[in-house]
Amino acid sequence: MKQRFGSKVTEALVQRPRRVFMTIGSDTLTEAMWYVAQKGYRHVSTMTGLDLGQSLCVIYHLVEGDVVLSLKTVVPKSDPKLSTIVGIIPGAELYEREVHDMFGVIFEGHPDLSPLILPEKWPGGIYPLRKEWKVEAIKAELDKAQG
Amino acid sequence: MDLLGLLVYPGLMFLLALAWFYEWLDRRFFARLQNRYGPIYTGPHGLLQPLADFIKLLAKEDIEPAAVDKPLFRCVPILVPTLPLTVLFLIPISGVGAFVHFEGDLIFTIFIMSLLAILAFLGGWSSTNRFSTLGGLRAAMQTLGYEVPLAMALIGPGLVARSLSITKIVEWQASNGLWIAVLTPIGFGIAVLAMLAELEKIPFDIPEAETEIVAGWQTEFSGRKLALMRLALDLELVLAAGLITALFLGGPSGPIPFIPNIVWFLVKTTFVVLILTNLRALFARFRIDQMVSGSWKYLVPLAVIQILILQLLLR
Amino acid sequence: MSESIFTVPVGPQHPALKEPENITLTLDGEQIIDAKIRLGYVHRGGEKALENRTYVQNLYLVERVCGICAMAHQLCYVNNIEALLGIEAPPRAKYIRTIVAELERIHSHLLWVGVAGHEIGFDTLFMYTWQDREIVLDLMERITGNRVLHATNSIGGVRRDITSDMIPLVKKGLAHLGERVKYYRKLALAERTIAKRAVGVGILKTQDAIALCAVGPTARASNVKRDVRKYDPYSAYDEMPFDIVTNDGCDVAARIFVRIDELEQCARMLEYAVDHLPEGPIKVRAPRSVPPGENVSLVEAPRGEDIHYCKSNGSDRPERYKIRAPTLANWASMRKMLIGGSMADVPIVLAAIDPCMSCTDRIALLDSRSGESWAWNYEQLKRYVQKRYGE
Amino acid sequence: MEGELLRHLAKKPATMQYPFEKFQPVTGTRAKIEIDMAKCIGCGTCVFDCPAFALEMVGKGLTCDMKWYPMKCVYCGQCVESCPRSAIKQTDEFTLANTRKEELACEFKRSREE
Repeated sequence: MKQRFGSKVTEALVQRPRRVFMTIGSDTLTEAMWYVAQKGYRHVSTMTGLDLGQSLCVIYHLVEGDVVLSLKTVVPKSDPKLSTIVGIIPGAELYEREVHDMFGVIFEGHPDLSPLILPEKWPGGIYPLRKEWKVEAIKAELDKAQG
Repeated sequence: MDLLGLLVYPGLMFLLALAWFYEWLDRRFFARLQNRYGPIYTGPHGLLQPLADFIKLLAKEDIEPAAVDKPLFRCVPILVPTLPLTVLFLIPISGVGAFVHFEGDLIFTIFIMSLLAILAFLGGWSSTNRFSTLGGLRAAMQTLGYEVPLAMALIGPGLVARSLSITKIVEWQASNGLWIAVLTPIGFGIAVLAMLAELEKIPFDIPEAETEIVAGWQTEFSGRKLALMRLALDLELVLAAGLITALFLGGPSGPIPFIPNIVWFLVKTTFVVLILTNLRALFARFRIDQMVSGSWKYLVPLAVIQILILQLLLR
Repeated sequence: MSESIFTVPVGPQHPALKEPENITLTLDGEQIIDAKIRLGYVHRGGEKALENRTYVQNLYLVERVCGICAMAHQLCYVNNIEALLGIEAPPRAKYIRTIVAELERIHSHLLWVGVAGHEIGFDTLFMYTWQDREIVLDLMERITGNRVLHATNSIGGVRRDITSDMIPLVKKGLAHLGERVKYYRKLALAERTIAKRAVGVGILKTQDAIALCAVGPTARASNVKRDVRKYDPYSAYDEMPFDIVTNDGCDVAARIFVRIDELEQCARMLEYAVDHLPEGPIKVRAPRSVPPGENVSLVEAPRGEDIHYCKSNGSDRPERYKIRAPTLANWASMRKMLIGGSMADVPIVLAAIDPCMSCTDRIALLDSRSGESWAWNYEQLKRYVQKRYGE
Repeated sequence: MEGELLRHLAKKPATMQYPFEKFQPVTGTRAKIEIDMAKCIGCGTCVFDCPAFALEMVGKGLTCDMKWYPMKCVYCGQCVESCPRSAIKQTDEFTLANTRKEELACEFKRSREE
């Protein structure tokens, strides 16, 4: 269905009826998003962050008709930067903020990346849903920050 | 004018008891309309609940936020119950004549009632809280809406009785055996609606709209101050009911002899309170702009028409 | 002009909000010129907790994402896990799931009508609808064993059967509800004060609803024909007779009507489901560990499309579980609805998307509750209280 | 609407005065759990499956006692289902409130004949 995007699509999988998973390179994200949006996938259901160990994966769940397209893109943990898709689909604004809070992925060009869920006093550098942060470690870090 | 009359009956004590009784009635009836119980535990049928609330609030911590305008903030809760209490002495309760009466006391009553709205504004303003300020502003806006039709509706009975004294109006109705509400049904309706606005009750509880601006202009008041404010509201309810009774429903007099005046007064004011409560259960809250524009679009012209009709009738 | 502009915080604690979150409104007089959204006051790290529990335990944890749409979340969860396991619930279980899900929708919508009434100062309506909601809750208790948090599903089926003596009760309840729904529709049409507060308030145009990815009744009231039950049918929805209710009003009134009409559709579906309840077992056995894989499942919760993503790693605990409750999807549209409106309309506009903050934040029973706490944890608070009031 | 109001005025209030009136729960309500220690084999499945960590095993295997914490319990009934010997059963006794924390733990002791 989307194989037209050439070599940038590293993996495509129709997992079961109405569910499509697809992986694309992070540099072609904007381009791919434009393409997909033109195809009618204008509804971002949500965005999921995923910790793959050395890298972070962001999944855009898009819905059109009865197909759920999950567009995956992988960024290295050391430099988690992605360009924003707010310009293409405005509804993604809050989801990007959430992924930013929880995983520390920076969405370049996003209008306001202030914390959505985490408190203002949250110590920087803790991204709670990354695997290296265990619940106890977060607790200890917070106690330290509060004194 | 003896001291006993001033302090006990039909004075201070009686009025306070009546205020609490009507609060209970209002709450109870409102609850029953909604299939609830309402207050039932304190005293027989929960009759003492308002008094218990009052005492409880008196005992509570009185918090004065640092940013408030202290002199004003302290004055308002004292003035708010005093004003309706003062005016209540002008309303005939135990007899056809009021405790105090003079020519023009109707005007004085209207004047005090607008003062109450201004106090609401001052209370909100002195709190310096954003919700209070908004509430105070809304109270002032609302006054613009209901004050004019209210005054016009209340003047109607004065025109009929050719006097601006509440006592004289009651006397006129007693001697003619006719309720002014029969002559001025529109005026009666307007007065009831405007009283709802004066009392800040649904659908005109805009200045203290709970879901919008917390408690509006009363947000910052607590403890003793809040107790006094709540007492003031109850007194205003008595005042509203008493005023409507006196001006439109013939006051404390009735067609059957040998029944004391006070019984007539109680029956009629209870009826008015029930009407007010019923209306409260019937509507959703208006928005401030809807309230003001609606009042000027419908209530004011209607009030004018009512006065014109009266003039024609009386000719 | 500039001095008349000031900001009003709505929340974290505000009478219009049943749960804490914060919207900072910039006002010019009574008019709203900007709104900033801040969530997370009840965030307790539910997704992290899900990763640390077994699939069986998670059944009850996802349910507690939201007390009102408990069934929707649990259904979404079991659909997800069942797809990963490659098993399917038996038909009777599917029907029972549908029945409970629809009962829940009725209860949620009735609750909403009441809350909407309360927000515009119409407490009487609130009392009446909540009284009628009791019927549904009692039915729920009989069918599932609890009024809310039904715990109906297990992986591979449902836990309790609907016995034949429950069916007349359901029908009786539905008949009564049908009457009440008709009355509420009449009331919403006839009552002038409701119309005054709802018509033309909180406008969300169709193209905005699509662009901002609105879901559920909020989107349908903006004439977006989107309903998971139709485009991605789960459980027994492919056999149910129902229409997608839409309204082209795009305002709060439209949202009221969409929900009231949906109540009728729910009743229709329930009647069909109760009459056509297939015979058979109610569950199949499911293994405790889930083979590695990933899956997305969607469910139409009362508030809109609910999406869960699960990545399993072959153990008995998920590798990553992501929940997006419908309310979060509607926040972006909410901002659009508020701007340009009046301060007095904030509560009703807010209520019109039927927000559920805890859902949005994914509240969870997390034993490390201070893990995500705000400035103070429980111990510190206790200490403070003791100091303040001298024991 | 006015008619509706008056109709409701004539009706009995919808709520009941609970602590003074007795409330009869619906059959099948999930409330307090009871463990039949004669049937319990101490496998620990219930403890493992409990989503709220409300069950505790004191001791091990066939000689263990069980402890149940109503404060932690979410009354889901998973333990009832998990139990391979159907030793756990859920009653409809729902008045479990207590002012003392210590009294809130329910112990189920094994009768020891030896």
